Amino acid sequence: MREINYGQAISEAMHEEMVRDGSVIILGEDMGVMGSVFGLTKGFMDEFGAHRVIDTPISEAGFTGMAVGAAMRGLRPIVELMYVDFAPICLDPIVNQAAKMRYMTGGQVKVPLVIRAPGGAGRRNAGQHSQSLEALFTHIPGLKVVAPATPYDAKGLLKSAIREDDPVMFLEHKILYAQKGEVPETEYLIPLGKADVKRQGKDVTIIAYSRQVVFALEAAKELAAQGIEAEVIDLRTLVPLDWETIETSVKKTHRVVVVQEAVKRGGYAGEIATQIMENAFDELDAPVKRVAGLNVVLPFSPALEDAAYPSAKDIVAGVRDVVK
Amino acid sequence: MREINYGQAISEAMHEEMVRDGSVIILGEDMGVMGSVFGLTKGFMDEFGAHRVIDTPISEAGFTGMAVGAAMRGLRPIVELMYVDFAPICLDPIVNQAAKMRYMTGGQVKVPLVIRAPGGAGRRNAGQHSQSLEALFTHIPGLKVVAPATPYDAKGLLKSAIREDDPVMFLEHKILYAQKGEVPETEYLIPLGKADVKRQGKDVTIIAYSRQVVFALEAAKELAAQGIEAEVIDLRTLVPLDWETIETSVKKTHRVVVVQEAVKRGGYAGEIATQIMENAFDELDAPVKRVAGLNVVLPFSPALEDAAYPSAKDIVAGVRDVVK
Amino acid sequence: MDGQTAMKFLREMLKIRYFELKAAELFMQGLMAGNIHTCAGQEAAEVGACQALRETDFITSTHRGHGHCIAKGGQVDIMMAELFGKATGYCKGKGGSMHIVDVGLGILGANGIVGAGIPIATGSALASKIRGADEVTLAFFGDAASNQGSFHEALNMASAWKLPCVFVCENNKYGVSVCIDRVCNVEDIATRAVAYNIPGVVVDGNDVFEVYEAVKTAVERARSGEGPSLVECKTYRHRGHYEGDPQIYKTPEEVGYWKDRDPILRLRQKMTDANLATVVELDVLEAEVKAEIEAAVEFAKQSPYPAVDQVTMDVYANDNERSVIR
Amino acid sequence: MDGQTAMKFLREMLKIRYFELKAAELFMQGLMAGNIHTCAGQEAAEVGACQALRETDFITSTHRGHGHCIAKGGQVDIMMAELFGKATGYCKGKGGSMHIVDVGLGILGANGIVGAGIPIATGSALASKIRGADEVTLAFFGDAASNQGSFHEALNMASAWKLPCVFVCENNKYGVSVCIDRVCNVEDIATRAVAYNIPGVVVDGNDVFEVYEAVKTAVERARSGEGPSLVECKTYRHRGHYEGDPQIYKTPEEVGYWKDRDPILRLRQKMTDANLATVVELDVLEAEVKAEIEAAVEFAKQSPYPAVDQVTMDVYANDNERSVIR
Ligand SMILES: Cc1ncc(C[n+]2csc(CCOP(=O)(O)OP(=O)(O)O)c2C)c(N)n1
Ligand SMILES: Cc1ncc(C[n+]2csc(CCOP(=O)(O)OP(=O)(O)O)c2C)c(N)n1
Ligand SMILES: [Mg+2]
Ligand SMILES: [Mg+2]
Repeated sequence: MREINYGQAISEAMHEEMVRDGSVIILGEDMGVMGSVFGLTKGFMDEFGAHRVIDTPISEAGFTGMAVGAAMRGLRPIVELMYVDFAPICLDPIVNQAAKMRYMTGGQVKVPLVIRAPGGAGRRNAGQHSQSLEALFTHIPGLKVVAPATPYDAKGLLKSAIREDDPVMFLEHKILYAQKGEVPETEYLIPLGKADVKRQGKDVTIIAYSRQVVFALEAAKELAAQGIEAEVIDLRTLVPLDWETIETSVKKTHRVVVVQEAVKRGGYAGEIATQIMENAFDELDAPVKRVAGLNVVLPFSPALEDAAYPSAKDIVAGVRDVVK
Repeated sequence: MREINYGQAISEAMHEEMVRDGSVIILGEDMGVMGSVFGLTKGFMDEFGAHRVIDTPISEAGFTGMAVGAAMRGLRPIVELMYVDFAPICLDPIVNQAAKMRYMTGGQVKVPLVIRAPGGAGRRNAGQHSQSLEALFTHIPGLKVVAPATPYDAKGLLKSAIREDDPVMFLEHKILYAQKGEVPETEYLIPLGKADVKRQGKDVTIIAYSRQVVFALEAAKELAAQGIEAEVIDLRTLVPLDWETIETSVKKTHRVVVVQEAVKRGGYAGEIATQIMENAFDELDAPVKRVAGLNVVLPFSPALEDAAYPSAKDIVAGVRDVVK
Repeated sequence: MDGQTAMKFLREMLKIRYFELKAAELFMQGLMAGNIHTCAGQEAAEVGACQALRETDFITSTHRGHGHCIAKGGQVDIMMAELFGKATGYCKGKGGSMHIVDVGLGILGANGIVGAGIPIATGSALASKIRGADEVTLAFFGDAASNQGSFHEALNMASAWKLPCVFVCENNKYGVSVCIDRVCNVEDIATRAVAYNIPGVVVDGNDVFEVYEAVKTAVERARSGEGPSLVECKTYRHRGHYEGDPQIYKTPEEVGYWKDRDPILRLRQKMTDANLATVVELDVLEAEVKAEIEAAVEFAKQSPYPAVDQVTMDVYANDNERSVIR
Repeated sequence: MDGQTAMKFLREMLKIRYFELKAAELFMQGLMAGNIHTCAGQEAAEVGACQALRETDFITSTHRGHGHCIAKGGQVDIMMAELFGKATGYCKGKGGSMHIVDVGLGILGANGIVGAGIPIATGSALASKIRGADEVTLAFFGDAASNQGSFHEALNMASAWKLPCVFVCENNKYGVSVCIDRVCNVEDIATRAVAYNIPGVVVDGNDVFEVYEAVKTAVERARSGEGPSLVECKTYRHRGHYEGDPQIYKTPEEVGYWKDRDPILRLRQKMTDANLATVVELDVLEAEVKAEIEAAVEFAKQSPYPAVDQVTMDVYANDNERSVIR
């Protein structure tokens, strides 16, 4: 099968959905003339027109709020936040408007809105451009949260997200944009809320999402060499969580490591770990272990940044802690 | 000892610190002429002047950002967000500026800033005025987070928070403002990061904060009548967490219920439950159980709101689940 | 001004006034929970503006939204039921006073977040423009909301892209207790239109016809593709910011000044002066409106509360049952 | 214009230019990580503005902040070390290009969030006013930043409270790739001053003296308690938004137009025309500055990286060790 990178997969997903459905529009900084700073919408403005591929001013709160209004009127806006670190600027339209509109209006209104936002460390972009902020969204009822790890998943999930009638936070990872993977030329969708077992194993379950799936698979290889067969679950969607897939694996391995790049304290890994404890305590042969970012601001210096978030060797160490 | 209510305790704390230290100022909507919508700064403007008790325009992002600048220059601003639900409007100055400034500048800068914000349901204020949003802050390195339950704690902790050289989110509960409790007339401080065992017990540990402490104590009474002696830990400070107090109690009771009013998914209770599992797994005779708000938007109707977040009877039920 | 139009305007204004007075009364009796922000005194701005719209046009509203909803066609019984938290309300009791929506009527929502409706309105206008539809969207907001960043960002984009929207500021002088003069150094909010190179006009917000004419001009401009305008209506709220507000920030002179300019009394006076209606006819009208409000209250009182299992419904449009658990 | 002043201004401008060209070169060689936003072409605005300040005054800066920091007295060696992520840098390597701060010099920080520095500057001005100190705070920001809500909110408060600050917009026509004309319907950002009832002036941002005079007037006004001003400097960035930017949004004509108005060449020309300096003297100056930059690079290269245990330091001022764990 042909290979394309994660960025291209996202680009294709947007392109196909824009062709398919005239109500899909794109709003964001540098999405038009420049084709986005990561090059994901190159040529879109020429093809679809400046009314559907909109170069916004630097007014994140304003254009995210506008996207909510446009979605309430039946458009399907895709908003790009150039970095997820800017979500704190426009959290009101996300948290208090998009997420709550349906419930507060007694179900009258749909808000079919996708907010794409790349996050993640590893590019020496320092504290304000390197965060993994999924925990700001997973806590908010009304939002769905997606965080794919591979080109294949990114494409299929983004297409579903665009068709979804709920607001979806679609969290990408900057480092993954250049990662290649097999993506069929024919159309496919991946439903929200379905995890993917990326590697089968019997000794321990590693639950990860986004870039950490890459590290988890690396770690699993290393562990296999050490005689430990790790099962790697790629959550893909954080909300709603695919509990069935987790439970099945826990019942098989009885040992779990949950991995996230984000800062450990208050991160989503804690939620997953707790759900496992609450619902499968008797299956556990060891405490669920988190491997996560340090509780620090992301530092700029290459000498420090790599120490601030997990990589494969941290996952290996984490697994060795629960498999003794 | 004299009794005053939680609102008065907060008011006294601010007053005493403003008298003591000329660098303490108050910024927020209706803080001056009106003395705040909850009446906490009545008379302050006359006493301290309009330059220290500032009625701001409705520009939360702007005045919170200003407070960061003023704090970098050595003032000690106390910002009030009229409802914590407005934090999403001004999350950038909190998360990307105040919290990160010290680290990003290699420790050059201090940001002694207190952001007071009442949250919580129970007043039929509907989805945009009833949230408990501590999870937006506990996940952000650089912020300290305080959530007192009693007038005594509120006063002593707020005074400490104002003297703290780090940004502190001081989360109050609207329903607690009218709750009375003993508060000495003489000055005292309560250090950040120290939990308080509000009730001793041997059968189960209930960990709570803010208004849920009140419910936890009610539940403990009811449980005592059923022959179950619950220990109630009031965390008081969420970040940094007082692990020692938790550990001591878990080692005694071996059963834990963590309670929060906030929406369950991605809430801070999951963090606490996970830390207990990670660090005291062998002490647990049952899975740590969460009692928390439903994963819904807060509804307006009295017929629905009370069902959306925990009360004493839910805590009793939660305890009965782990003590069997 | 013809008699029929004047009667129509007056009827709407009275409906708002009596709805608000009734809501305040019921609130004080403890029959309503939460918060109520009434707009008594501001009816001319709300009715004048909405009358300049077509049924197919849209509005966004605010925390002080009852008047906007009524003026755009909202039914007082369903509204009242919502204020009671009943299942028959506009939001099935889930939203209450600050979240009333009726998309069919073009009411895109009251909003509890000051300033949040302005970008939503702008986005609605964007949707109309993208679709090539000739609807106009009108955003209501207060004087204090004009100090929010959302005001600036939305007006800037609406102007840059010539979106079909109209921004109507009801300047009632206060944001809760804070007089706009103390937190804003321009005499007129309308001056801010200069920052976006759009028309900005100030009108007597207690004169329903003046509001109507000014908004009409702005709506026509928007509909013809020339972009947005800012219309500032100088007005006053008779009651507290919320029910129970001691209003220590108001002076008796100020209150008196504005009582004399009550938009409803002024319109009545104008109508009788111009022989467009007799006092008796107007009293009959008032009685009719009052009865309508009483019936609305009755409807609300008789309506059931939502069943408790509704609490987990409608969080998500799709896969709700699982998503509220996982 | 006297010779000494002109020499001083030119030296600062050259320091910025060569710092930027060097940084760009090192970045392209892979010796620096992250992102670099250079301000080559905008030196007149930065130096003119900072020269109008006292040492005890304050500035806030942006993502494109090297010039501001140098103009306010930042040391190029410590800055360069920071760009290298070294322990000897302004932020011990923790901040990098976008977060340089030196409170002692009155540099309250570059900022990676567009628009975020404006309220911070305003808050600094508030601190000065509350203390009765006569310091002025100057906020630098770009044309595109003026579309952020923070711009509006901060200018409104600064004006309402007559705070001692000066808002300097470097209008280089673009926010990344987006031409300001396409997202903003006013010719001059300075027009927006009307919305706050403060002075707004447009100056040739490539003429260091014109900038100096305009900012001087604004600073005096601020210092004397009359409140803020908005000064817009029309300028241009010679290089990409970031190093590596293909700059497809620029036309060759535009680039040529602005190359002809290079602020450094213009100042050199003026100085030699007015016999304030000889070409030889200016060449000597340039050589000196270049050597200073080379020395800075050498310093940066020789400096150690921070020790890895620094990663958990400085998150909190108080109780850090426990707080980064619990
Ligand atoms: C973002 C936000 N900040 C503060 C509030 C609290 N609040 C509700 S209404 C209001 C005053 C609004 O004033 P204005 O915009 O003039 O409208 P008015 O109440 O006068 O109709 C305030 C501060 C809020 N609901 N939302
Ligand atoms: C809030 C925010 N939005 C977007 C960005 C990404 N970004 C960085 S610089 C920039 C353009 C800024 O333009 P302008 O204010 O004109 O300054 P200039 O780059 O021209 O100096 C953008 C969009 C950011 N850093 N912060
Ligand atoms: Mg008002
Ligand atoms: Mg620019």
